[in-house]
Amino acid sequence: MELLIFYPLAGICILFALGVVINNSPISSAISLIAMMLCLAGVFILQQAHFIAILQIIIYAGAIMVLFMFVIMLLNLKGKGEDDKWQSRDRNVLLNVLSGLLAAGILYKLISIINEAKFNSPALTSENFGTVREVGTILFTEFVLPFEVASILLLVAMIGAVVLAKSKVD
Amino acid sequence: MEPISAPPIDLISLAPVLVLAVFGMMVLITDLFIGKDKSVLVFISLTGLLMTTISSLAKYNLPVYSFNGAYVVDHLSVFFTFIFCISSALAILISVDYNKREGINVGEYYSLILFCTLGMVLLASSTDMIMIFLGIEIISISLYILAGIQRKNTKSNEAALKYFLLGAFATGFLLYGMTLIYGSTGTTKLAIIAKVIGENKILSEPLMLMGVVLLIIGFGFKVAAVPFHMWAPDVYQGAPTPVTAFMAVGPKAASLAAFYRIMSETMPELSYSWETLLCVVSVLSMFIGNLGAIMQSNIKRLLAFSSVSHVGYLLIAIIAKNSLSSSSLMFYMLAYAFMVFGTFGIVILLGRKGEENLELENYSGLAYKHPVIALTMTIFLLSLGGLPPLAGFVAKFFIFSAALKEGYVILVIIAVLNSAISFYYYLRVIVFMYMKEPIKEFHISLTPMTLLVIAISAFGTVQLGIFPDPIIALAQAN
Amino acid sequence: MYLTFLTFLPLLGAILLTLIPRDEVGAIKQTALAFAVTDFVLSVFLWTNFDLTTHEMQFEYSVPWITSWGINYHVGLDGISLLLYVMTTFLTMISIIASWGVTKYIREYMIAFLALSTGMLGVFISLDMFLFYFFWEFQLVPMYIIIGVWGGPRRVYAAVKFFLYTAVGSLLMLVAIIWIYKAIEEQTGVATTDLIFITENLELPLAPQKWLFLAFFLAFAIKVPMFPFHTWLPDAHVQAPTAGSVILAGVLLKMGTYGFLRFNLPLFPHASYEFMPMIAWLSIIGIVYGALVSLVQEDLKKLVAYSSVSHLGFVMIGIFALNHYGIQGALIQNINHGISTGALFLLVGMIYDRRHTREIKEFGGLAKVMPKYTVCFMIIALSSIGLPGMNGFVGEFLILLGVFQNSGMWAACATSGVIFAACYILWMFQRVMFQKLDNPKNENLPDMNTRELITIIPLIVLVFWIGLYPKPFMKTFDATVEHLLVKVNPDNFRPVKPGSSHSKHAKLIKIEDIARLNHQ
Amino acid sequence: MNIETVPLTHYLFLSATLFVIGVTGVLVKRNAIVVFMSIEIMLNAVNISLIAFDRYLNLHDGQIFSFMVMCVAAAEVSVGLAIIISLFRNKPTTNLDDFNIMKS
Amino acid sequence: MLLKLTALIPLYPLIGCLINGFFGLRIGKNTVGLVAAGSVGLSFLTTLIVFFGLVMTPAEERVFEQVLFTWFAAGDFTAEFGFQVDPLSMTMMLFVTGVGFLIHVYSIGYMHEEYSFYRFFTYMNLFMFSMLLLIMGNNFLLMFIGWEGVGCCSYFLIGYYFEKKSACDAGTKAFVMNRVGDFAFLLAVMYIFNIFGSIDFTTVFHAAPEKLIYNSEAVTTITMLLFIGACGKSAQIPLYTWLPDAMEGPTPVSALIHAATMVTAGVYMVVRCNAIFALAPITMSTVAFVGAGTAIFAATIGMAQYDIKRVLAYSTVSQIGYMFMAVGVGAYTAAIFHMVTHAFFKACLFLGSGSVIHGLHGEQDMRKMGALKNHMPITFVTFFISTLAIAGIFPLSGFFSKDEILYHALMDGNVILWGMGITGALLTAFYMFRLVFMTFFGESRIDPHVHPHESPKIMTMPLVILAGLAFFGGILGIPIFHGWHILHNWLEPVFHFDLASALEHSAHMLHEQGKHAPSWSHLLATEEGHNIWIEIALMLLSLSIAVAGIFAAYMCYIKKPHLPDSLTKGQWGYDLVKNKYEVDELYDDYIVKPTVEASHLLWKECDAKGIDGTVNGTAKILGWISKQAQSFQSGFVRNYALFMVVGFIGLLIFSI
Repeated sequence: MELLIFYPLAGICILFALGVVINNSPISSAISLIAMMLCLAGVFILQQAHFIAILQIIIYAGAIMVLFMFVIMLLNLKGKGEDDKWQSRDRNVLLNVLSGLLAAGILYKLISIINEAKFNSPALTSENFGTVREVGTILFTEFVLPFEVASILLLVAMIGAVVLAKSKVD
Repeated sequence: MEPISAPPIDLISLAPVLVLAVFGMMVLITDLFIGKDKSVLVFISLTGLLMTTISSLAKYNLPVYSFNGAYVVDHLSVFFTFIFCISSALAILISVDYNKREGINVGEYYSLILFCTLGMVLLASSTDMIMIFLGIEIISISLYILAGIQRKNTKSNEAALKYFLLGAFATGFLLYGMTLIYGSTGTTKLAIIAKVIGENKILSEPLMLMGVVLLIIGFGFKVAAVPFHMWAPDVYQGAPTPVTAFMAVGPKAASLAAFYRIMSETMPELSYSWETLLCVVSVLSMFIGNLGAIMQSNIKRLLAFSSVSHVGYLLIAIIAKNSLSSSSLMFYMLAYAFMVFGTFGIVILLGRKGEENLELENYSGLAYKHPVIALTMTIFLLSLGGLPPLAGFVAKFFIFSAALKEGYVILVIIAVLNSAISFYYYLRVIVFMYMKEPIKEFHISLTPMTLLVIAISAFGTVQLGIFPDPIIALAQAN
Repeated sequence: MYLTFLTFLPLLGAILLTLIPRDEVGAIKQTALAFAVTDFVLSVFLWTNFDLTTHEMQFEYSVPWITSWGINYHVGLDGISLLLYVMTTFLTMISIIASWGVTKYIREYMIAFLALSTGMLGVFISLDMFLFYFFWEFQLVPMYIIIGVWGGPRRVYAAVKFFLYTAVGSLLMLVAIIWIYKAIEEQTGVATTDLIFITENLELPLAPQKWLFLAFFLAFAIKVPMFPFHTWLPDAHVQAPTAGSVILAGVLLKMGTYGFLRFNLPLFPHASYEFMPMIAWLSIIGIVYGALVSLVQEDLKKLVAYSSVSHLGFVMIGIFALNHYGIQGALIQNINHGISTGALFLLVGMIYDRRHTREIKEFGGLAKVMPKYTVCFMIIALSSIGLPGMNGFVGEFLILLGVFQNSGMWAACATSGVIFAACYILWMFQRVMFQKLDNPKNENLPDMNTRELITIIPLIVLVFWIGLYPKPFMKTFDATVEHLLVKVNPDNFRPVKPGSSHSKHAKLIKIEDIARLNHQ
Repeated sequence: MNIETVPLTHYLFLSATLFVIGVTGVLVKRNAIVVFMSIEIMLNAVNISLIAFDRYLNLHDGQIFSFMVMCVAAAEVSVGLAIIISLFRNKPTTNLDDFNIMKS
Repeated sequence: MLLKLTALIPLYPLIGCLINGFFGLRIGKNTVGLVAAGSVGLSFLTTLIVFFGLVMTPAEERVFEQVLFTWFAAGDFTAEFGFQVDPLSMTMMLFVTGVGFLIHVYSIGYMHEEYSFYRFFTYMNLFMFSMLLLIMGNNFLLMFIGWEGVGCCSYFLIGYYFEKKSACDAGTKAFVMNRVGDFAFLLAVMYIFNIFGSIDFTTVFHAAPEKLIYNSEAVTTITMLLFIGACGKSAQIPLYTWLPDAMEGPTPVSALIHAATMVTAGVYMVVRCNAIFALAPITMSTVAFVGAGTAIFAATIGMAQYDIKRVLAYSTVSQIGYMFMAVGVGAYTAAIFHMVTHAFFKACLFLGSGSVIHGLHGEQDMRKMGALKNHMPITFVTFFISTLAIAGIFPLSGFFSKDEILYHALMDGNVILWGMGITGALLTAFYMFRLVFMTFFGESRIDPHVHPHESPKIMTMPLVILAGLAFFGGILGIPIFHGWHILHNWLEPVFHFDLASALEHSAHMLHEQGKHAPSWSHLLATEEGHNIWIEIALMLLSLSIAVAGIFAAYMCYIKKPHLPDSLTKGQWGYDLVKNKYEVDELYDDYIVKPTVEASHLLWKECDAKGIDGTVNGTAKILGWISKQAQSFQSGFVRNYALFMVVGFIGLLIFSI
């Protein structure tokens, strides 16, 4: 069951992720990203992380991506291609290829390390694993401090957004 | 459904954070009711920092662990809180006149500094990776905003964007590293990680090591160590000068404190894996930092590279991982705070609206028009270079003794050779001040707050150089 | 306490000077001079009250400084430092008189000079390695400023070079100091940088001794400067103002040789012995090389600067003869070089003031228009080449005598320096003072004035005093050298060859034994 | 329940792949917003690992962690986009290659 | 009692020097002259008093030491400032102060026209002081003060006319060449201290037989070094070239320093060290051969010179060669004897030539002289007497002293030496008479504008006295009757050396070192008796040689004035001799120029480019790296990110 769902989902995920990178238009990238995030929510559900899966949809695919789309629209960036202002096309391609190679190297390294890691024993999960209740309990007991601190973080971000984006300059 | 029982919350341990949060919000709220004159906010912020310092001393019998071992008040955190408060206070003082001059007339500025300080305090006191991550993020986000707070200024914008993008990028690495460490130890609490490593119960060593490498990248970025330092010169240059000074001291100190906790305190047994890497990073930081500074003509960029090289020295303390390393780290950071604020204070002093006079040529002949300022600048620069009898020297001596105690002779030799290189560009500034004729008039507005900062810094620099004993005793009082 | 007072008196003067308005040139000069003279006069009392019979530190004063690290403010004088100390105050005084003509930023100049004086004095009295390093680096800054602000056309280059060269060397010394600090803690359980304690207690195997020796060596060799670390010197000397050169030659270079005596020999006796040949050869190269290069210099100051390399080569080889003659000779030669070369720089400065050039080919026949100057120059020049009866000879002879005990070959090579010295000094003298006065610009040069005579005559008196009756000077370090030699005597380290002994004394006894046998 | 489960490593592979795709995106894209999106991919990738480890270890710390990551992501996005907007006001472009006033 | 006055002897000239030096310009020329000559005169008188004091003490105790103070000391090394008066130094002191006084007096006249009259006398007095220190010092180092002091004064005096480049060059040359010798001398002193633990003459010479092995490496090295020192000072091959050049100085200087006193210091020193030299047979023969060689060599050059003073200079070099030859064969008395007589006649010759030059208003070229005997009779007579003396004509002083040397050379069993000596004698007679003939006889070739005149009395008086001494000086050492040799008897205690016991000690020491002592018995063979007939035969022979020389000169320069030209024309040998064997050029090409060039090379290449280049190069490389590092700092975010990733990979590589 998990197997059946996981691999296609993972494949789609990767495809959409690549879509973000490959697409020329920011809007298409954003849409790919939303799709990828939704797929990820699926992956989370597969891992019994229901709470996170919900958050993934609400916060990421919902709030965050809406913000992205909003800004893209606001700035009217649709379809603006990636013109090579900086360097010659060849050089740019060269750099991109180099970047690709580096990324491939990292990927290779990561995969080989994960392979080496030998997590063989099957996952043992309790009945209530990943339920909102379980996670919530821990969040408000053991991790209450991070939770509170996160509020400050969001406050700071809020101030920042206001300070930076407010149109009137005094 | 049984109710969730509220966990015990150690408010006294948390007092500095709370004080900062309260004052930060107070600044925000007060800002709504006052006009263009923001001096009240300065006053409130400084009071807040003072209160923070006092509240940080509330705990005796250190260390005290709270929040299931996620938060600790120990010697390191108290001392670092002290450093943060000083640096933030100096940053606020230094900003007053600058902000007026450059038209950064937003009250949020001060509350952001306070929140950033809060993040630093958290970071220095956290013993849980989640908390560390949050601390770092609070600091980073505040700094992104502060860097870009001069909205009309393209340079400031650009600095903010660069800092932000690269910072987020680095956050990704940091996070991945933490994840891997979590995966291979099964916990985010540093104490337990240390225990797991000590008992050799790591689930997967390769992943763990990979995690450590990624952590080094993340922290390396935050402290601007080579090769993750590329943002520093640009951001230092673009950000408003007080923010630059602030950025160079407090957040760096906080990150180093956390880094020290993770590396030296938590995984000394794994040092075979990270020691070499840190050595490489440290050596590279020293070299690239110093060599990079040689060619700079912009004083802020020069100081940026210089701060990169100083990170190289500071990393030595982490590599040494012995009884002296934490105290040397503390002492160095305190000394560094004075030196940096002093230098930037003078940089601010020399500027005028829209004409910041950041090029070295603008310093030509300063010594003849304003000998005292030139002399103070000389003191700061030489102290940065590590010349006795100034704070920088004692700090270096401290770090080198820590490293030599563990037998890192080559590293120390590289460090001292780098000090010699660093003298070159510090001397260059002095050359301009003393040995060139003035190219134009100086319009120095001797604003009281900035002068106060310079005076405090000069006093600190000299005091820590000539009579460092009390502070050393304090730092070593383990 | 007295010593501390004397050391910081110039700094006090410097601080006072900041209170005098910039325009009061006369008051500034007089105040500076007053402080310098007072310091000198008071420092003479150190000499007269010095106990010649002991090697112990005198006028000692010690207070805790950085207690957490066991660092004390510990100062004192012994025979090795006494004369250098007095010479420093003396030359500071002379330099300030010689700087009377400085017009540019005179207040800052005097401040720098007085601060420099404190730094130099501090180096000679520090008995704590941390304190020593403290002063060692401290004096760099005023000197750097003096060269860089009041120097010649390439002053910035020279100043930076001077600073960096010295910094590179001394930073490695810092590493060594910390290393020793660590080692002494491991060995004795006492964390301290107190030099006396360390000298008495530090026991190191040969290998670390060698490394530490090299670290200190680099710092001091650059300062001395020994070949091949000397290239900062010509630049610094040429660009520095006259008084700066005097101090540079007279005192700053001595800090290097002093360092060898204070640190390298007593702390690393075995390494000193092992490195003796290396240093001897470097010194010999320095002696010959310095002299040869002096020979072809076209700039008077550069010539004197290179001659310093040669002279200091003598001092170095003397120290590393590791015997009475060599070390005592080196000590007195330290003083001699300070006097002679200091005076030479003063003299060169005088014609530079008149003609604003130091090119040898610009001169010629000055003896005709400046007879007093010529006589003074001649005396100093001859003292510089070590004419017997003048100061240079006493030192050079003792040094060479000391070297001869180790190797006749070294002595022969080093002695060849005296020939070259004669060549470059006399040739220069001939081209500047003698021959036809063919440059019309030189025709109306005024002879030395009273102020200039005042600066030179004390030095000339010293030249003859040390040359003919050096006892008061040499007595001061007798006991100290004696004590030092107990530790660094080469016989401690020489492998004992069965059946034969190279020691001179052994040989003498043997001959006496033969004589006694013959009589029986 | 005897469900055949996907081994942990496969989740980690997925995570690693996405992470690297994110990194690549940062390296090759020139639009600030898209670069930022790539960073979001990296964060998401991390979340996969966290949750996978969580299930494997039978702990919830990772979920809390990923919760915090989301918070942070949200905060970053708001600040980041604000920065981009404020920048856009001064210079109407989001092409990163247009921003190099400051360089050595 | 009288001996206590010793310390005053060098003091007078020093005081004179100081007075003239400080106040010379103010007190007027007459006073300057008075002070200068007077101080030397006082010295001379004091020396006489001390001399009587010494004569009155028994012969065995004629060593008087007066230590003033310890000059300097280090460890067990002590250098005293003390004087030693014994017959040898007494002899030197007497003639140095005596002749010195006369020359001072002469100089008052000769230098009267000079502006810096006082300067001249300051130097002269300083020279007297140094010379006396040299002679009277009781240890090697004090001797060395004088030794260098005289060199230094000689430098001043040669360069007295400092506006003449040639004079300056000559002065520098003299100083430097002397320094070469001094270098060796210093090394010798150190070696001596190394062996004896003392540099005191008495101690060293007393201990020499006990501490030095006969003919050992040590003793040979020491003596060789000492001899090189002597060569420098006494202008022997190869360090002689400075002396002819030194004639650039005023003529009285040449007389005093470069003929009578300073240049003989080398001989004096070797004689002083006879106790060491006696143990070094190799050195002894070297000394003898170098001396003999120099004697002939310089004489040949002297034959072809036209500068009147240069001829005398080469003659001096040659005569000192004789003295060394004497020393080399162990005839110390003969050497000293010749030194004394030489001082008389050569001083007289130089002063005479000075008188000639004075009379001719500075003309020194003999080709522009001639027939002066009528113009300046006193000068001529004195000059002629001295020439006869130097040529070795009976019964003038030179005859006795030179003969004694030749006799000893032959008796030493070395016919070659003797042959060289006798050849030298022939040449001496020839070139000296060539000088006399060209100057005083024949036709006048004087520039018609010049009116030669006799010198004033103050100049001629010393000439007369010196000529008298040159004439009668021979009685100091009449050889034929045993016991008549006053000088020999007087100096005997100084030269007493017990070779037998020294050899015995050496054998012991060798034995101690596990070596076998060679057989030295032949050295101890009893000397043959003083064979009076051989001596008389030799005298006759040398007399006839001298006459032959004179005759040849007469033939060439009076009888057939064109003969020399026709003989020498086109002869490469003559050109070579005329050009002084091109030794100066050799030195210039092979020593001076290469040194200067090498120095240039060292400075420009090694120092500026090599060492400083390395330093600056390091800085440059760092700068270059810095620049390269800057190029990464492109300002593009993407590049920075790329760099981070590269860094990541780098770290990964490192962590593996």
